[in-house]
Amino acid sequence: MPGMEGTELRIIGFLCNWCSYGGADTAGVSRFKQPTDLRIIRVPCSGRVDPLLVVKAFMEGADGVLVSGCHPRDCHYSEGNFYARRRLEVLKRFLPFMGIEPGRFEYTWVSASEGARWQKVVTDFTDQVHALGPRRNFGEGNGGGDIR
Amino acid sequence: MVSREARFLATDNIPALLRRLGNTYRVFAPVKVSDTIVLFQEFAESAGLALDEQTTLPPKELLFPQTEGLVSYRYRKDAEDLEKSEVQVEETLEAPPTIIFGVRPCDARGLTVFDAVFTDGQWRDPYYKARREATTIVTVLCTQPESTCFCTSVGGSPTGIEGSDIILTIVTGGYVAEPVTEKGETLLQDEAFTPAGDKAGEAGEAREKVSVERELELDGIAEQLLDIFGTDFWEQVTAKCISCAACTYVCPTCFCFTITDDTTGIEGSRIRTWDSCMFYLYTLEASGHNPRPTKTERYRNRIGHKFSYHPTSYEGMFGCSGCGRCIKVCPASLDIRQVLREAKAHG
Amino acid sequence: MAILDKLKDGVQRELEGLEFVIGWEQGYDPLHASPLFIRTPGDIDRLIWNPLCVHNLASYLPSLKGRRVGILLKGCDSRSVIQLLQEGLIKREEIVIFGIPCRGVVDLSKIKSRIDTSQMRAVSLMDDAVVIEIPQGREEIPLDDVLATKCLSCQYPTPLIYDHLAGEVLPPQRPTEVLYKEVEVIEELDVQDRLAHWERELDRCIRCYACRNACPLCVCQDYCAAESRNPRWLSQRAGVSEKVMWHIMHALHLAGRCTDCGECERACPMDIPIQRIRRKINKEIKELFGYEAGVNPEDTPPLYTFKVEEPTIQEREW
Amino acid sequence: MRIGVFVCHCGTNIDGTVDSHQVAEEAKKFPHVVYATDYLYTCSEPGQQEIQQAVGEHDLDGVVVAACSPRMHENTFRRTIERAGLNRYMFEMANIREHCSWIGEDREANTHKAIELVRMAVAKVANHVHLHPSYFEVNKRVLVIGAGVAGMQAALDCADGGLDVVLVEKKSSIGGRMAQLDKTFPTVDCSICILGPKMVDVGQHEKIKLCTYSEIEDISGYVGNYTVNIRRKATYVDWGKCTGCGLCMEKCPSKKAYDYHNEGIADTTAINISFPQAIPKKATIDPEYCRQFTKGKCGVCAKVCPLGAIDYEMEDEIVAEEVGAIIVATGYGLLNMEELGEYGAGRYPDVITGIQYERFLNASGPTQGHVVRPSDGEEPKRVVFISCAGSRDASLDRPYCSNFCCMYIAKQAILTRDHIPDSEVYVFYMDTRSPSKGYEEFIRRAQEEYGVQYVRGRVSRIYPKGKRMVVRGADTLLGTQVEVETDLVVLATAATCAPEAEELAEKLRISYDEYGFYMESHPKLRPVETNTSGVFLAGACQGPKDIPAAVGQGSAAASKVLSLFSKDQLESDPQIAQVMELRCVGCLKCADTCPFQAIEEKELPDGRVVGHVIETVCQGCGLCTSICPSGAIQLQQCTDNQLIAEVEALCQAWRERSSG
Repeated sequence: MPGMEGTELRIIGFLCNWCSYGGADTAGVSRFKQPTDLRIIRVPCSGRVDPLLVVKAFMEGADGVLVSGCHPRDCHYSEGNFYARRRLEVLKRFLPFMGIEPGRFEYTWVSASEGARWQKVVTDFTDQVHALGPRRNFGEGNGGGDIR
Repeated sequence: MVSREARFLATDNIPALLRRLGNTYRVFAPVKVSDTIVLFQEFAESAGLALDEQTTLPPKELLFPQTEGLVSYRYRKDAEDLEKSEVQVEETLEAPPTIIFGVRPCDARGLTVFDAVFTDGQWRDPYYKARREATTIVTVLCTQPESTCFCTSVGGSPTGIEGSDIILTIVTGGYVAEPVTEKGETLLQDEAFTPAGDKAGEAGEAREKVSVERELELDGIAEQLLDIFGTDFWEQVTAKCISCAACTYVCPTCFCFTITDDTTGIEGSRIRTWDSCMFYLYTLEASGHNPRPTKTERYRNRIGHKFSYHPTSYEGMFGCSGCGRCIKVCPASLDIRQVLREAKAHG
Repeated sequence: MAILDKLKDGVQRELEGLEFVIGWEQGYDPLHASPLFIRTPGDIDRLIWNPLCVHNLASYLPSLKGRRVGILLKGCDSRSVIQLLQEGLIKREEIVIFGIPCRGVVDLSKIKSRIDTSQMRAVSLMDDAVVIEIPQGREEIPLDDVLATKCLSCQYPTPLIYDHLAGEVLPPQRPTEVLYKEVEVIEELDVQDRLAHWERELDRCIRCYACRNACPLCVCQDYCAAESRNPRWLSQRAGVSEKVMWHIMHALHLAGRCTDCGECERACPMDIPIQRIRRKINKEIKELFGYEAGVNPEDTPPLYTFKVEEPTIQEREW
Repeated sequence: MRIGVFVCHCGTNIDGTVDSHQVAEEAKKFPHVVYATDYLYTCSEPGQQEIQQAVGEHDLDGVVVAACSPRMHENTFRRTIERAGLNRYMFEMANIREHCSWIGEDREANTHKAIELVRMAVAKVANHVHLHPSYFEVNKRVLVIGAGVAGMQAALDCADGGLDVVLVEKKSSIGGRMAQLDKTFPTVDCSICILGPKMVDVGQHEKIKLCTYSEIEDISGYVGNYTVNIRRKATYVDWGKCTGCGLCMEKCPSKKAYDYHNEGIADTTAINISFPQAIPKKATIDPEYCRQFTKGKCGVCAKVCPLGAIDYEMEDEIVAEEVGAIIVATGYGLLNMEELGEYGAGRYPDVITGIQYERFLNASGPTQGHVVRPSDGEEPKRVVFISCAGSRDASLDRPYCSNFCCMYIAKQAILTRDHIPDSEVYVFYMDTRSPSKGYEEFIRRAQEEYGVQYVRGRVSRIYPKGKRMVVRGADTLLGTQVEVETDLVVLATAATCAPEAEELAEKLRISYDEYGFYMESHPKLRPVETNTSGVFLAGACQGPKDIPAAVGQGSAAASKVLSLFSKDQLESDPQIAQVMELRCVGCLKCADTCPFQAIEEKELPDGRVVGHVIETVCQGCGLCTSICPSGAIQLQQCTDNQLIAEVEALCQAWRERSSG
């Protein structure tokens, strides 16, 4: 699809079934227009999102990864997003250390009723990733500088 | 062996030589990549050479890569009839002419273990064979043994020529180069090599002076290892082993591999990677049964293979060239020499 | 009585009720110690204690669950034991701990990066220096220059858990600030340079998994997810991203559990500075949850619990 | 695998901005796909038949439908393929409508995205395995939370259907909001007259166990087997002895207690029975006002009670109940009128709320149905009603309509004219909303028959002038400013979620919207179900609604429970975690973190300890899968390998795209 080349970036979203996936549905039902870059993977709970899935997505070449779950306290499984919040926060602080720009990974909470919020999250996150541009992955070309 | 007409290679001429050879060959030489790590890397003048240290990894990676694609494949569907599909298979062997410069005699000799298994015996491995044939090994003879060296105990020598195409002996101002094979002879035609003159004599004397004490007496080890196979010796001796694969991956003679098909979507490749007998997965069977469930069985196999089963199958040739890397890298400083000594003494 | 004598004495007295006691002995050269499994009183004489006793012997414990053993532990090593106890991976009643107040151990790669030790003849250990005799002469290196990085900021010189302590309790003597110095060097790089840095360092990885097998808290070992096909996180493909994936997997599985013992990096045959990856996560865990692994057996690792309100987590607003 | 891909046009819903045909054509190139087609409405009967037919003809063992959200039709299509003889879990949906065609206008980009979404779904199905449900026993008791008219209806229908019901009510009496009302619209019949008998039915029903003056402490378990801890708040009166004679109320010296039933327009005694028709008719002490509690001595009620029912030492009690399903009917709250500063609410005594006015109108209210001005007890001659007081007001973050205000204002306006024939009544409104049967006619009657003056416009300010109030606002129909001098202002304050609605939702693990109203499973098709299996909604807790709608939902929720309980065993969802015992290292981090305690230790014959999932307890959240370091515990249908396959398929598509 040559027309797409250069305009879309590679963004993956992991969304919990009960809140954020529903929120994305609500946004769709409301016809809230969004950038087309994002591809959504449905998981039951943000607690199901092993941080390694995010890392895997980056290692496979993603430019941005977004995780979205139920608001804290609203988890369909009571506690899943509480665990997710801790892990994803550690991940978010850690990825830049390995050379993945801050801003390429975000996690947030969107409920099934928040179609407008979902639209904003997608739009802002997509813009944010576009501002960073395509990501150079490990082993792709030469990155230049180093310590010493 | 071809005639051993000695030539002289001035140290100053080495960069120019390698640069020239680089036009026709891929040239690898030891490079210090960090304070403590020396690796064979594609020659680049800026990187400098580290000929006076043992490389962290032997050169086997260049002939038998840790990961190599054997074939790549792609399913092609018939657009008219999706039921029909054919597999397109493409061999991915690459074996360009290569020179490995600055190999140690033990590592060169290690290749002869590979040769015996992969090229000279009943089965031929086309990938290894093609690379081996395309590669010229330029060996620098040793002058000083390290505390971990034991090549002489396993039949080698710091000045040994087995597996090499050219040997270089350090003399004043450079090296005396002597061809071991036709391939080596060809290389010596380069203008960097000048007649050796009396340097040849100096080289001979230098070689005489080098010695590595033969600290192990391995006569009868093959039988002894079988004798003590079922004893508690192995559990005792492997208590400190942590069952990683560092020893096997740095070994110039370990050749075990595994093959996996790595498929994504409708395409993929069949890749061969080093495997290690020290891994649990190495012998894990699909049923869940594992004939070598603990490090004890695994380490016993490693020693047994190198010093009993391999020499039994290959005319007494040990699966070990005495380079000592396994001792150096072992996180628990498990010393294979000590294990062999104790094995001989056991019972 | 010197520490070593106290240790020998203690081991002598406890050995009968134990399958073995794990300590250290002289290794294949004067610079290398090696783990020692003392099974008989005759083995006790081989026991040594000096700054070359680098190995964290706690790494052996999880695989010995169900057996009664003794173990010699430095302050830092004891944190691994506490962490293992916390996670129920070992049983306290099965272990007799001989604690050692420790002033620091040597990082051999720091010595090797200073001098060529391949033909070394002798090593003598002074209070504040290591003297190494090599063919070229006698090299005296200040001990602080070659101590393991963890030792330079050690806050736990005395084991936090023991049955017998060989010597007096040693108060912490090192400043804490230096712990994250190497981490900060990387943090200060431009993000692209950080990528290049890890690309270069991790590309050297040969996937021998020594870092994993040496890690006292890698409980999966033979069942490691890095090598399985179900789940299949990594392939056998060559390429640095597979190696990076492994190292991140290892580090993330240790998040909130790593006691910074450094066995991973010490075991690495390629001298890849992987401890920094864990230390970075430790730093964030400390900042977020005020938590340090392996200090209190009653704690729960912070990623296995939560608070309804997380005062330290500033969530992104959209 | 032999996978079939079915791409839906959804009329033009998808095909309008996605080239569905091209998506199907591209799908043919994907691994394992042996059949792909597009269809106008895949969910229609012929559409489903086409899938069934293709399963047979092409010997499919996995199906992907690219259509709407799986939250919409996943179960529909699972049943479809089951009818065709496939295991129903060999199925995956690609959401190319809500997540694609409806949110982007670029047809090329959308088509491209749809192709990739299908590719991911195919990759996931290729990793699916057959799953089979297991069955578990159901506890056929139902908990109803809230005994307003919706909850009462639900409880009665369940009980009449033969179920044992536990009915929990926060207040001391059942009845809810409706018990406070005077008349109901549009029939103007007496509220308590129609509610009273129902309350009696509830109180006397042998299948209904009433727990009034009680709250939900916590809830654990899952559909068919919930355990509910109920906090029975201390009433300080032994209800086993209390006969509701009322003697204590007569003698109680503390007569200034807040009267909740009368919304504070009158006072009550510290020990009281909330209203004459209360069920159960039992006294309760309000310790905030009781002198025994505030001053430490009094004891009058204890002395006068002929049955010795008073117990000042009483404490809250936690009672556990085991139930199989839960109906939530917790109703609504009302906006605190002090938030409405421009109306002077809370500052001026003669600005009151609709529900307070209702108490004035009520014959059993404190004024026996005589409408009076709170400030001086005079009969008002002019009354102004203000609708949408806090509703439909974005500035108060409450943009929604409170649903029933227009109608009760009309009712109260009519009643005002009935009670005070010489009164004048004004209604300030934004729009009148009267869509149900007889409603529009009712408003017409208020205007035409009763001469109620409807002014279309917002009120900007209310201020006192002498003994009266001035209401200033705009008449947007005439385009003029209006000022009305009045004796009384009645605000139709916004309906809000019930107090503590969020906390209860968290205990129930159900979702709520940003206003605290509970989320139904589907706004149209599953209006009384929640996303938590076994928990149902009735009445205004889901959103403001009037009595007939609330009653309807009460019955609807009851019928859902009855149909759920029509089977002796329930099917458990097999999409749960499973331990690969060969891989498990027994660290039990999964068990330590499982929110449902669904994982236990298990010792294998060889002595190894591994984790074991209790099938019916596992809810399938997958927390364990992401915590297990060795990957030994995998959530079926969402395994690591399935998610990795999706990621890899997508990334491969991306790589192909960038390499041309």
